[in-house]
Amino acid sequence: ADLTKATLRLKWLPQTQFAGFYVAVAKGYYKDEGIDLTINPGGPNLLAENLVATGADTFGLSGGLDSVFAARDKNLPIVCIGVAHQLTPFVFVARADGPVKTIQDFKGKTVTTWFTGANHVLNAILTKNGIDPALVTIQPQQVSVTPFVDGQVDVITATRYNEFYTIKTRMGEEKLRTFVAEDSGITFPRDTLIVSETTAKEKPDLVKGFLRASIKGWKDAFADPKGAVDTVMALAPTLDRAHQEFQLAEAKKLMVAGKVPEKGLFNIDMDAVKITQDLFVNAKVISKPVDLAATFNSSFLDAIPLADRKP
Amino acid sequence: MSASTLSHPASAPGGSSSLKLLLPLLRLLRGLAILVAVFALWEALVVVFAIRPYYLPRPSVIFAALWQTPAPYVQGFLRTLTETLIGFASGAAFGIGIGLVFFRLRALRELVFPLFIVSQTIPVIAFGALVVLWFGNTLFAKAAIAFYLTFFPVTVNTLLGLESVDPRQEALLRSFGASPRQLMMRLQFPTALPQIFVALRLASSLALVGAIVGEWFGDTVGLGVLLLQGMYTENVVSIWATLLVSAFLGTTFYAVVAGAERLFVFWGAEQ
Amino acid sequence: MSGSAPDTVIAAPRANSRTLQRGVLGIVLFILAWEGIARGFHLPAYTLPAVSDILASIWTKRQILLTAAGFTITEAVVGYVIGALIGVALAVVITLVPMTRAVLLPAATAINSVPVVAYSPLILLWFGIGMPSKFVMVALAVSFTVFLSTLAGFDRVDRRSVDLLRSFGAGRLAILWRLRLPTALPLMAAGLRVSTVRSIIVAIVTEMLGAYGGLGWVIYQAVLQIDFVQVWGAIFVASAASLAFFGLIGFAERRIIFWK
Amino acid sequence: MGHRDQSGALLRAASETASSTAPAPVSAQPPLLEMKALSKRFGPVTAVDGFEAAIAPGEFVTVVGPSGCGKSTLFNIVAGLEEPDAGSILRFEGRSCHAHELLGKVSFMPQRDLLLPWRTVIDNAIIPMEIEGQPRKASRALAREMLPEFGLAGFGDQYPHQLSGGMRQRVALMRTFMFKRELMLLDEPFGALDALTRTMMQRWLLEVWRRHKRTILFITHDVDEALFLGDRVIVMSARPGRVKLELKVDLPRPRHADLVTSPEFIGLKRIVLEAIEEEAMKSFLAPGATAPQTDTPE
Amino acid sequence: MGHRDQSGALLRAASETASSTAPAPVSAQPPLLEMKALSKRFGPVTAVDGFEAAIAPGEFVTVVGPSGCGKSTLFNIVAGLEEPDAGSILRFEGRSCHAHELLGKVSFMPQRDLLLPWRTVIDNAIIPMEIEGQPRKASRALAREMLPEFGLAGFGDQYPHQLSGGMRQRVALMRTFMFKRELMLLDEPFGALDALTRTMMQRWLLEVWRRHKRTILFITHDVDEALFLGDRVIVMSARPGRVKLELKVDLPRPRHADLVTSPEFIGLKRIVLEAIEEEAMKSFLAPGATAPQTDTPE
Ligand SMILES: Nc1ncnc2c1ncn2[C@@H]1O[C@H](COP(=O)(O)OP(=O)(O)OP(=O)(O)O)[C@@H](O)[C@H]1O
Ligand SMILES: Nc1ncnc2c1ncn2[C@@H]1O[C@H](COP(=O)(O)OP(=O)(O)OP(=O)(O)O)[C@@H](O)[C@H]1O
Ligand SMILES: Cc1ncc(C[n+]2csc(CCO)c2C)c(N)n1
Ligand SMILES: [Mg+2]
Ligand SMILES: [Mg+2]
Repeated sequence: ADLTKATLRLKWLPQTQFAGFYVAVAKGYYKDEGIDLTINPGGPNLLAENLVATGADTFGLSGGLDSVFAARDKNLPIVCIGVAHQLTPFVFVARADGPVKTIQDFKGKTVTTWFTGANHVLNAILTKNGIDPALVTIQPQQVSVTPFVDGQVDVITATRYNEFYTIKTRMGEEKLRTFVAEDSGITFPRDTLIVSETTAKEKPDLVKGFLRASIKGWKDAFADPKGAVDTVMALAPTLDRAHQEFQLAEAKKLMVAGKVPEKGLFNIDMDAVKITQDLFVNAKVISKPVDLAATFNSSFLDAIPLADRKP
Repeated sequence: MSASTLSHPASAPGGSSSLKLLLPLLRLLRGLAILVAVFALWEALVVVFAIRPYYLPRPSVIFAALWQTPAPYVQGFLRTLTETLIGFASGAAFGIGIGLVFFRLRALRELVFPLFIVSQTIPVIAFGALVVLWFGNTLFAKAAIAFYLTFFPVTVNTLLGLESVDPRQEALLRSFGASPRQLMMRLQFPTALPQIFVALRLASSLALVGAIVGEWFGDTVGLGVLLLQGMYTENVVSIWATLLVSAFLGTTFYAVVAGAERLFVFWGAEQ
Repeated sequence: MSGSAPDTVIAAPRANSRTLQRGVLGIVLFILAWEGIARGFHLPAYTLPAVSDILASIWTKRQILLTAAGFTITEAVVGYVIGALIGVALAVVITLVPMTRAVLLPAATAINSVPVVAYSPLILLWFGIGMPSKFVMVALAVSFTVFLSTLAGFDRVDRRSVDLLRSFGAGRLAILWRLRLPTALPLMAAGLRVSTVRSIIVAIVTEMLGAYGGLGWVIYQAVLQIDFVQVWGAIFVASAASLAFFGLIGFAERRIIFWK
Repeated sequence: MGHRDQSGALLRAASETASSTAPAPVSAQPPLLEMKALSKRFGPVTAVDGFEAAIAPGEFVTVVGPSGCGKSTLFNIVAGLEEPDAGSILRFEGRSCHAHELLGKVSFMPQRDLLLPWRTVIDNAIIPMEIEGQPRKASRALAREMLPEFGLAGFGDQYPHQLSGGMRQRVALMRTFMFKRELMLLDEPFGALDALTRTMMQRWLLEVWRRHKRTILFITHDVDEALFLGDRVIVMSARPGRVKLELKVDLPRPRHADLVTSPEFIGLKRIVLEAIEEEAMKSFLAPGATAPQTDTPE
Repeated sequence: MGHRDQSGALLRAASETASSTAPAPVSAQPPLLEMKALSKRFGPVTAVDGFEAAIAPGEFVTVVGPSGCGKSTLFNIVAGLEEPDAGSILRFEGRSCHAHELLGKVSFMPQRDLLLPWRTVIDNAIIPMEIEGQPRKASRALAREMLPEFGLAGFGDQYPHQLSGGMRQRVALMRTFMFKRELMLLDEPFGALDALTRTMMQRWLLEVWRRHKRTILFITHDVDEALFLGDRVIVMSARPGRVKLELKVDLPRPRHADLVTSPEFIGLKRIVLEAIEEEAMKSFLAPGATAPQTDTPE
């Protein structure tokens, strides 16, 4: 067969957060589409947008709307062709028996978060609730959740699929209180699929084939989570199985949320996109609104029959 | 002289051949015994003081993890070793080569050397994307970083070594009518060899650092990957397991280079 | 064992004026070529920004960069001092109590053969992402280099000189202070000199894995915000800081070790 | 050449040995140092075996012997740096003693000058006093006074690398003299000097010795030197070192430069040379692996 | 001791100098090497100034002079390593020539043995032949044959650090002899040896010279050595070096060990010592900054 070589750059190392792609490779779905796909993991100092824009990688599962906006703002020629996580993938966690019972209680407390986009969500939530972010001690968050477990930190940011699991297993879920962005009317979709403008223009069939195979992979992963975990753990055997099973379940929740049941996986919800853009413009993270039409391109998804895309 | 004999027990007089064979074996056994003792002490400390595993896991747990899933560690070891070797070999070759060139072309050296120095102040990790861009997502990308960290000390010491040639020795060979090439092969290079090996020993550690850091730029196999995985999943046991494997790799590689040094520089560095 | 000392010397900047001129010329040529390539091929910033843009960005972001540099330099210097003290102290202990050598030296060699970066996950887990983890990482990187070079220096002492002082009735401490320490200074200085650049790099690398500030943090943030001019700016500042630190120690070395 | 004026004492000493009478060796006095059945093994190597000698106070005794015969070992024992083997007898100032009890009691000058490069001439000279715990200021003042006598006037604040080999050797000697002990051990102090500088230094040493009145035990390889300096010459056998010949040098003091070509001197030289000849032959062809390599500077 | 059998030639040479007649210096023959008005400045330092000498084929000429008087400089010029200043005249084998034309034409042995530590005795000895481009195997075989003569039998595959100082010096000499050139320059070949080993080496050198019939120019600091070895002694003045005294040594050959205590020898020694005395005084007190520090090994 005459396969087209292509690579997918992930935002991080192998884990079930990306299970669908690995399953699709394992089951040969990309090959079926004529694509010889290599999955390249991310790293602490790599940005998928950069690698896709320069042509080092064909596809990217990048940080999220935050990184897509930042890239477009810096004139990186990338296009978002799909969004995986329809909801804000992280929550803010406090102790159930602690002093923080409501958003209002954030005032004067120590909150740690990632300064890679999550901080803007936090600011927006605070502002929405009439709190001046300056009154909250906001600090960069470290990898380890131990400071929170040990009570040195009042509120911690946690992805639903990673840190939350760690905290939960160390403290017990009942000991935790979570704050969700959507409760304040904010949505921050993440895990975006991107290609370069060139690829979008010159190889639309490649993109379509990639999406088709990826969706198939994800649907298989949802249908057979144990098998999907096996596939991923074969690549990264040092991972914790229970954690990975939990992660896949959480990823599924995030991926099938919002309008996905009607519009299919990887749906780009332009309403959520606009909310997020406003958030960034207000926070002066991007200098000006970007050209949304040029940045988000649903045509590749739309070319796939809706029935195939529905979870 | 006396210093060189001290650091090169191989050249010391005395000792029957069977004893010579037995001695390294005994030393190895002693090392192993110390190692076992250290792990036992560690285990005891963790148990007695009830140290939480997030801070310090018990060595038995670490070894159990290594035993249960050896594949990633073995593969990681091999991959990182390969990258280290490629980077080290190319860095050493380039370092020595450019050292020779600089020795001959002083103007070039004065022009370029400061740039070399500046280049060594750059933390490579900042340029993950550039490395991937230039060298792709291949083994060679990691080897390139190992190379970058390796060549510089080798260049510096090659130069230092070449310049430490006794001018009287050079005069002697010239009085025999030696050509520049003969001078290089018969005098200058051998004289520089001890210094070069000092750098190679240092470079053996640096090459490993380069390979591990290189693996942070999007890779699936390698000790660096395992470290990163362990760090971000707070898998302290895995971090320790990887650390021990790295220590084994580092120590072995260093020992091999040091062994090669004893073999090739049997006469020691005469100061 | 003593051979593991870093005899490698990033050549101490002891240049005459012509060497200096050539060096400056080399750097200028390099910068011009860089500028020319970046401008000539219209390279995008994410591939290679022009030097002029980087310098301009350093100027506009000077406040951020200065603060960050202060952060990183503090971490590097404090860690450096702690590491150097530990390194020298260990060497002194081994020299004064020879019994400890059989344990301390192999242990140090083993710990040292693990790349420092491999410790970073643990150190960050243990000490958090604040300055203490950077102090520890830098101290770790510096102490072994200094330890091994100091010990090699102590061991390099001429046995006959030791005997001479002994014949005057000198004890171990007097011999250490009057003879071993000064003898070891050149090697110690070489170790201290290479450690300068390493200390700043280790601080930056650790910052990239988690920090509240500093050049590494700035670089990390800038990468994620796709601000590559900023990345380069921070690198330039880091380079300058490294060279300054290196130069400072080299200067002090030439002042102190005048007899070489 | 321009320093003639600065080093009057030295020049005087060098051009003609001073004219006052030298201290005569008084063998009747009880010996200052006595060695009997002195032996020392290093593993399989027996360096010294049954060495016997007695040194009277104020005597200048020179020791010659082939390379590796144990001369330095002997000195190391007397300086207290090394213990002799069991059965050896060592008596100092009439009392039997262990070697280590002699640490700090004997003024020792090793084969090389061993100056500390980071210390000035003065500060090198006062090391022994510093170690004795004497106040630095007073020691420095004392050392400064002694500079002219040692031909070092004006060089007190120089560093060793700024000095010639002969001057360095004089600094080392000055250091030895500043460690005021009855017995001085000089191990080939002029071995590293060229032959001409060496003869100058010999004449000068005699002059200094005359004025300071110490007991000197002096190792050399040079027969001329041994005879020119000593009241008595001890010739050692090849390893294991023991006394092969003891020769009284009854040449008049002060000794002048032309003594070495006088018939009496030549007569003595012939005796010593003969004794040495066979010993030298013994060790001449031994491979380096067992011979000491003191002649190859590291 | 156990090596007696291995080095018969050397032992013979050392115990009694061989008995065949030595080549008489033939002054009538045209000189092999001629130097006239030879001068050499190094910046402000004039090392050699108007040196004049002629060396006949087969002659053994020794050169003495105070440290730093330019002896090594002279040798460097004759070895072709350094050009003399303009106006100097250098004639070799009857033809006037530039110094660099002498590169590879003169067999040169520098002050230190300068053995390459990574080469065995044999391989050190064959360096000159290797550089000439001769096949290694043949050279090695030749060198191996010469070992006994140089007292190195059985040591061919040892490395320099396994040898004693005397043996190293013999290897260096052997290397010089293997570079078969009419003229040999020996720059203080025995300077680093102790006095006893030294006298052995002197007698042995005479024996080797007798058999190999080369022309030798030999630098030394030691007057005894100069007289014992040479057909003629050239005494140089203190810097700037020129000829202070030329003395024919008409002592019979072969020369025996007891020659040095013979009245004829003493007579000649007195002459040379006198000539040297004032020259030595001139350079004795110069500070190290200007004096060469060849006596302080690095
Ligand atoms: N610490 C030691 N360990 C082992 N062997 C030693 C030691 N010190 C001396 N020897 C051996 O003892 C012998 C005598 O050595 P010593 O240095 O006393 O000789 P020496 O007469 O001073 O020689 P030289 O004239 O060359 O200075 C030599 O064979 C030497 O190798
Ligand atoms: N390459 C050089 N550059 C500058 N000065 C030099 C050089 N070579 C020799 N000299 C100077 O020339 C003078 C004569 O030196 P030379 O080595 O010839 O003396 P020498 O007679 O061989 O001394 P020694 O007996 O100590 O070996 C000395 O003052 C020395 O410092
Ligand atoms: C929004 C968001 N920001 C940071 C992290 C934490 N994190 C997980 S992996 C990694 C390194 C590479 O980005 C980091 C910082 C997260 N989970 N989600
Ligand atoms: Mg000795
Ligand atoms: Mg000379």
